[in-house]
Amino acid sequence: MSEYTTDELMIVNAARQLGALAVAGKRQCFVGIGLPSTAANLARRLYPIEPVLIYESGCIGSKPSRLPLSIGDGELAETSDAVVSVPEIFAYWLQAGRIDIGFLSGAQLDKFANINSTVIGSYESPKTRLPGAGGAPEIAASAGAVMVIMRQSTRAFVERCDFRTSIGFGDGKGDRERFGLRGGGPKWVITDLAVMEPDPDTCELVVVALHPRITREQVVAATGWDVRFADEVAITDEPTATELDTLRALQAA
Amino acid sequence: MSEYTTDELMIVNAARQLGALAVAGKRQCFVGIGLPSTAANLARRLYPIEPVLIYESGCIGSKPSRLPLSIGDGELAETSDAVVSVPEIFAYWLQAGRIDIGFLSGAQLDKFANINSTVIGSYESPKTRLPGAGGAPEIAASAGAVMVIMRQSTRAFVERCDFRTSIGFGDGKGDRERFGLRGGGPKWVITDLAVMEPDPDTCELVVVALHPRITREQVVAATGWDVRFADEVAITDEPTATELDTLRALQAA
Amino acid sequence: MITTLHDAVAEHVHNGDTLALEGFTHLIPHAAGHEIIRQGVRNLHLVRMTPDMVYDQLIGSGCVTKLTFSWGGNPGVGSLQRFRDAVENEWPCTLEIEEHSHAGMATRYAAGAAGLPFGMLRGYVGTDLPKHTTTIKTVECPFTGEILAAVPALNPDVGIIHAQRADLVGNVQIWGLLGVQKEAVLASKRSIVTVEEIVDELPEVAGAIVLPSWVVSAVCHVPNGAHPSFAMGFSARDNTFYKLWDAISKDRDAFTAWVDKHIMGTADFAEYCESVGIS
Amino acid sequence: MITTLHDAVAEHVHNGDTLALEGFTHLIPHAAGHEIIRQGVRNLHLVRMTPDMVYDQLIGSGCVTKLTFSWGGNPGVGSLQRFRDAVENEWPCTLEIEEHSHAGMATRYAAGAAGLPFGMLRGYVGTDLPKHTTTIKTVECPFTGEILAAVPALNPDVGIIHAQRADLVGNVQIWGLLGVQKEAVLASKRSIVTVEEIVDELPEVAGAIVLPSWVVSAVCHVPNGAHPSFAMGFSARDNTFYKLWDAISKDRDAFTAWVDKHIMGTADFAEYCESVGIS
Repeated sequence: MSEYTTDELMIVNAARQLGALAVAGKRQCFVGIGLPSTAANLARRLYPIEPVLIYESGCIGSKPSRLPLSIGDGELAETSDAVVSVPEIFAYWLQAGRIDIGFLSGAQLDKFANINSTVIGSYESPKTRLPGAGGAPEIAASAGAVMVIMRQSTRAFVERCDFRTSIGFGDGKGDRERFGLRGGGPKWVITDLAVMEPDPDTCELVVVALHPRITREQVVAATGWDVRFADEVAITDEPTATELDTLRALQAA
Repeated sequence: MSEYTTDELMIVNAARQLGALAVAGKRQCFVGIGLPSTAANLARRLYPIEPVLIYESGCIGSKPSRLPLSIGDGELAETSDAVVSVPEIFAYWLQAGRIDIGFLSGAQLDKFANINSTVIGSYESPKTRLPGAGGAPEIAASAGAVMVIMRQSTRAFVERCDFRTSIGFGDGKGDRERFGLRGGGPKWVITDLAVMEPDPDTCELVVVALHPRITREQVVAATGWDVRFADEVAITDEPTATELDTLRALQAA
Repeated sequence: MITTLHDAVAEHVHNGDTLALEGFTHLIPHAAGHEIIRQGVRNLHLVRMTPDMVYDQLIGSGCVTKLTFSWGGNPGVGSLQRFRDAVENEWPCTLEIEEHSHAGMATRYAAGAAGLPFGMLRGYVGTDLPKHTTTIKTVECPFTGEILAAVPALNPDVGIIHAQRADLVGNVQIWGLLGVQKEAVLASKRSIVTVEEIVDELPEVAGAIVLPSWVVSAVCHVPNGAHPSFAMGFSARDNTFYKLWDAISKDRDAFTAWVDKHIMGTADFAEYCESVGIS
Repeated sequence: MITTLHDAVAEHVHNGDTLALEGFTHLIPHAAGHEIIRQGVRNLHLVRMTPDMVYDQLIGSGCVTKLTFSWGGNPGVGSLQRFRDAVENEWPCTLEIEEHSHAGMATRYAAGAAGLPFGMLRGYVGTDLPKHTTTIKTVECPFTGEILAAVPALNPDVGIIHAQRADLVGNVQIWGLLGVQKEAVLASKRSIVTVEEIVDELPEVAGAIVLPSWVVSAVCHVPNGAHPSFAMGFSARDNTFYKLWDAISKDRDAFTAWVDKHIMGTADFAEYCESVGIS
């Protein structure tokens, strides 16, 4: 077993999930830049059926040979099946319900999987002004399912987000239905310590798997709410040499 | 003076008006197929500043070398500055108010320059079912000004249209304003006998010019309402040899 | 994905469906329309901005009970005779019509493609259309108070178009006049695309758009499948045939004889082409 | 029509104007932004989906009193330091913000381009944005009763973009990632386009759109005018410069010194390029 970082562990586990979804016919993945883009491009290289990468810059079916620094890198447009305008990608493709998986990250995530990427502190006089919503609110609302990838810490995993930029399950079960949202909402939260999924009864995020050699205490210590564990908590597989080599080659390119 | 048909006379006079408008900076002309397209393409060939031809098929700035039989002839797309989708041509170009001149024809025209291209007789059990609205209602509503070209007869020039497909001045002065229409409405009606314009006080169409050797009696006999004449009725210039030769070459191409 | 037109129609087109065979003078899916007539599909609700010859054929063949449209004619020639006969004389059956303007229809397709329940436009005001068409309402701007026309989204059961090319995966490439075809496919629950050719990989073409394979239900290789309409880069519009159609369609018996011989009497579009003598 | 960037900005950009310098990572009109700083324009309301380095420069230079946006960061690098300093510490002046999502901003531009007073989308529901942004309301579908988000049209005084090419008449050709630039130009009362090259006639390019000269107010020949953004076919994104900007912009004095030297201290974009050492 080779050495690896917790980021690599997180990215590999997200890629595995995307790969499994692609094989199950859930291929269209709307990806943000950074960790989601890295994991999605890793999945494209590892699995027999590739996810179809869709970027908010209007790229549909991108097959970049190297990781883009921004969602607008030329590489994305040059390797896409189709390039459309930004109004079109949101109206005809995301809003119309053509996206299977919305792949997001953020600065804060709360126990109902709501995401904050707007401000830390109050909106009027923020402690930290973050970039803002971007495409996230409508991805979270309209994608068939949402996967979140975030490094776990008490600062990031909070009882309630300072600002609700993108809705997960709102204040709990039933809110998405009340709001008339068409997308299925968050199904997987993949961190550098564990994998969380919403409890079917409450929609609160619970730990369903731990990464190798991670203890429950570490997860509790890194979570800002009184985090619960599923009755059966799995241990994720060690990253394989192929997964790690492919990821490193991708990041080196 | 060479021989010419009344259709040629009508087309030449419409082209002259478009040419004058282009010189005055009113260049963007949304043209229907048939007489409008013929006159607009003639104007392109005769005047120093060409009208910009825009077709509802999405062609912007078409410069066809021969007259298209349909608004979708390949020639139009191949010679355009830009080709856009049909939803875009109506939303971003016509509705947004980028068209100076809407150039229309129809089966019936009434004294307030409303146009019927839907049915003769009642809508429920029509005597004659016509093709229908097409792009005309929004051209008539949104174009900066509208020019109508139609052969004059009591069947075509009626007191009130059987069906109001495209609005001119509705039931008279003030209706366009009441309806909140942004376009200026009909300014010129060019027929095979005369030229009519709306009376500034009533918006009723009145004869402002007669074609050479056409009598007032002929116009009255070919008009389905009690048509009025302007205080000063001009006589249109004879078609020149250049105008006729260019038109015939265009139609022969 | 890539299949025969016969199988695509048999699988995706059913009695009572709402169909949009779109094409704006360019790329009109005539071959697909013929196959629908051949398979004897009935009670169709046809949707199209510019119903022309192929809709005339479907209507005259008794496949259609409702038509939603904005301009029904033979472009550059005149009337649509079978359409007129159905509306004026209910032959071969009653044809319900839902009539809009081009701008309204384009807005309806765009709303359907965007997953919105309705679309809005500056239109219809002062015309008689709203008196007869119940799918024209109004909506008020919550910011300015302006009143705009509102029309419901179009979401046909099947969207059918003709395109220049597809690759082996089923990605579809279209160029030239695009009309409202992209919206028609994206707004429909299922879609069939006939193409001039199927290639290993789509070459770059100026002005071309691509519909990814995953928004298309079936791709069928039908060369010249738009005839007498055309496919830029492959064929020219057969204006003579459009003029000819006026004579054929004017008379019920002549029309029926033509359909029996050239459509019902042929197995597929290739045979049809031989039968009517087009290469 | 075709003029210098100096004259275009002097003629079309005025104190208190609402400006949209659009570009979605690709084709960002940096040179135009620098010229606006050079000419000391003030009290601007800037609009943009993705305000990045050039908006950071305009904000830090004190040109801006309001920003309407949906994502303000340094793509792939992190925060927009001058933007943050303005919001968090009101330096160099108070910055009013109007915040939307990308989908909402794109809808607002499209409504503006289409001459509609507002646009609608399935958006914002369940988020805190409507609590703080007064330009998010709702509209009810007159057919289904569904409630949708409504946002007002954007119609800036000036739309400014960078494109690959223009011809001698001023027709503008753009390809690659198109972002929302077409809508930004069509929605604006006036528009300025900087281009990589001006040619006699526009060659055909796959994926290219053309903006006719008559919807553009001014075309200016500014090679590499998007740097450190890029123009597909002419340049690559200068990712190093974006990372460098983080360091320069973190410190107020370092930022001011940089602007004084490289923007205020240069006569035009060509001199700027020499000054910062880019070819």
